Amino acid sequence: MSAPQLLAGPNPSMGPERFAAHVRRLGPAPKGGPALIDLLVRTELTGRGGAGFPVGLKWRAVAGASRGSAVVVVNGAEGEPHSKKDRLLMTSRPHLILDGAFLAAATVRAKQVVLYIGEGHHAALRSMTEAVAERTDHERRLVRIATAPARYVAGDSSATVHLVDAGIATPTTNPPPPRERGVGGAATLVQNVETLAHVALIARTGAATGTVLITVAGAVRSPGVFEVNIGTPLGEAVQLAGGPSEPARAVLLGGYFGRWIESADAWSLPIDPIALRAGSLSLGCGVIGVLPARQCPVCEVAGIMRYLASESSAQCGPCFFGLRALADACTRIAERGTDPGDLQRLQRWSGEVHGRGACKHPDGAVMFLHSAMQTFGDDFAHHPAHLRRSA
Amino acid sequence: MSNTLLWYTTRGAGAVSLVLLSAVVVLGILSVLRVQSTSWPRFLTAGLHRNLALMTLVFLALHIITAVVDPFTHLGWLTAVVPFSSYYRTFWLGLGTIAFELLLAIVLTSLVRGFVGQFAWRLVHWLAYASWPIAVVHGAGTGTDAWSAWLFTLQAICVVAVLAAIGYRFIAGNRDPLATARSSFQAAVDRREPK
Amino acid sequence: METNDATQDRVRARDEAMRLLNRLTTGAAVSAVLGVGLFGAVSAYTIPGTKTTSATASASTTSTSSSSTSTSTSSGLQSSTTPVTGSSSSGVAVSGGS
Amino acid sequence: MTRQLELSVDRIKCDGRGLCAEILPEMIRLDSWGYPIITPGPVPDHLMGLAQRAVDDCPVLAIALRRAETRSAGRAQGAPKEKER
Repeated sequence: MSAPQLLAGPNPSMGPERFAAHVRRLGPAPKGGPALIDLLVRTELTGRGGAGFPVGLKWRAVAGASRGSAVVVVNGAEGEPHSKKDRLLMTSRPHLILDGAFLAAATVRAKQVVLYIGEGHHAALRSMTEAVAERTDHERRLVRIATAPARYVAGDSSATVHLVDAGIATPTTNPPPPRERGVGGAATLVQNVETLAHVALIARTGAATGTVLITVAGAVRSPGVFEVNIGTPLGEAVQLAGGPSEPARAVLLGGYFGRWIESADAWSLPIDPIALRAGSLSLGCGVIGVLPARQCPVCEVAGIMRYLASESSAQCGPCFFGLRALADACTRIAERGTDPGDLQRLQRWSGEVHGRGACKHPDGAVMFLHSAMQTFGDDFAHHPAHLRRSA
Repeated sequence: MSNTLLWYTTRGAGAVSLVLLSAVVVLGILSVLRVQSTSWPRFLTAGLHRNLALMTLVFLALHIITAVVDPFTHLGWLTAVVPFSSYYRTFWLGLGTIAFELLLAIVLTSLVRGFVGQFAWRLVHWLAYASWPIAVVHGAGTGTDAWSAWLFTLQAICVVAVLAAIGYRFIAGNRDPLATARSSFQAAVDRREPK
Repeated sequence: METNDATQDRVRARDEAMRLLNRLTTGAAVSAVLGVGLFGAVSAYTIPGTKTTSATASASTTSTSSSSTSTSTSSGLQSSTTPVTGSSSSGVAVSGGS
Repeated sequence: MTRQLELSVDRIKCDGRGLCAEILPEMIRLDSWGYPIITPGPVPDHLMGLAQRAVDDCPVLAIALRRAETRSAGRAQGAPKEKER
């Protein structure tokens, strides 16, 4: 199959597809059930929120722990700064997401479906709310809408559960993971909106969609969201966005928890969640950021590290203090020039921070930094002082 | 003769219990304040706090048992359990019973902290700030010789030590280095419905 | 990474502090037992008490006071002639003063 | 079945009091900010008493002795841990 799948039909910029049009175009959604889990395992669908967890395995775990009281959380927090694809999907194909959500609810025998939507995403919120109103009484009764604070960690699966339960979108201690013990203590399936939209199509056709939504950002002529076939070379995806607007230095693949790749190596990489993982890369949340050659990578990395440090929920000491120390050291190098002591400290502190938070926020930030220091090793080693950070 | 011995033991054990209890309170506060040095690790404060707390219970038991079995006062075992049930110095003895029961609750919840949970344990532990002053007042009001110089001096030392520790804690504030950042982040992501 | 030596140093410090904890606890226990005796004794001596059973205490107080009485008596013997006049004269002086 | 126990820290509860590292330096050291770094793997028998003491003495109940988990199928194969963003 070939793109577009999720975005087939009317132009996404025309706003939400109404329920009648949705059913006319795709037909009614089939029934969920154990067979769907097998289908999801067979089609190797992976989560599109960032972690890329195999969807079929997660559904099987939740169904096994459900006892008819599971909860499905539809994660549309989209707290990743450059990502736009979840919002585009919510504002254009709300019923595809809802189909996926109700299929999940039927399959894991859930008593509730929570739509967890970033509170700043007004159009998405309106679109999803209106879409729910078009559904059957039974489905409407199942749904509850919760809004997520616009913070990076608010999209963490345990933070979604904590918000629904206690009204506070901070991550909680894991284990137990939400799929075992989530909302109200019940097994909880937290699934990204794009993932559920794929499920809605897979359940209808019995085959993998073979596509993925990406957000191309940075130094490209027309940044935006695109649906590409799995396996599309990264360079082709960037061409969909009009190509680089100026000579590119590197690509950040997978958002702020992603990896830096020199542009020369980047263009040929296949956009394929599973293949990338085998190369210890990750598509993450599907953000492809292009860094122009004129911009200083060290300054860019320092800025992102400061952002990630400020987004620590300050619950775990190593994350809060560690990320701040790392961001400060990066900023010192960016502003005052390379100091071998700072480089050593970056190495040591990275080691001390990794794996020592309740959620994966510190790990994501440290992996991002690690990849930056590998890709931009020379820049970090010979950074001049007083280079102004370009905005 | 043995009755006299009981009477003096009651008073001696009572005075010792007060000193121990005050030391326990001070150590507890020092523990919260994370006081340490190279030769005085933090677990030493905590360990001493716990050991002396258990020791306090032993001497309180001695204090109470010798008081109850003393035939002169005819206190009876009920007095040790039910506050203000004694005909003899009803009010002052009642305070002692209350202070003892609060302390018992604090120690017992500490011994099974894993079961009661950190939050409940902390709540109960705050009762120390009730138990200790009640015990001091009990001591001042009950001792026949409450205002004799030696007991007064002892009590004054205990009160000054504990008040100094409390003052230190008040000034030092929260020693959790994450406290401020954590609460401000939580406030930013708190979406509880106003009730 | 921490060197093995640093760990060994911390192990030694831990063992030392553990010993100190035990010594302090034992010391506190011994002091507390002695304290019961001491405070009991002090309380016995400082007040006569209202109890009948505090006879021993009263007796001992009496014996001390009786010994002091005997000394005062002995000293009084020497000046036994003067007190009558002395007291009367001082009595006049006092009454005169007031 | 051997009863192998591991030390685990609840990172949210932990507020860096540091008693555990003082009591069991053989297996716990503190990072640059005073939070414990645990040596992975089961606690050897001769350190079990001290490990239990470190657990009992934690002022915020943040450290625990847990049965060493038989790794779940997903993790053993290196599958990513669940995380949604």
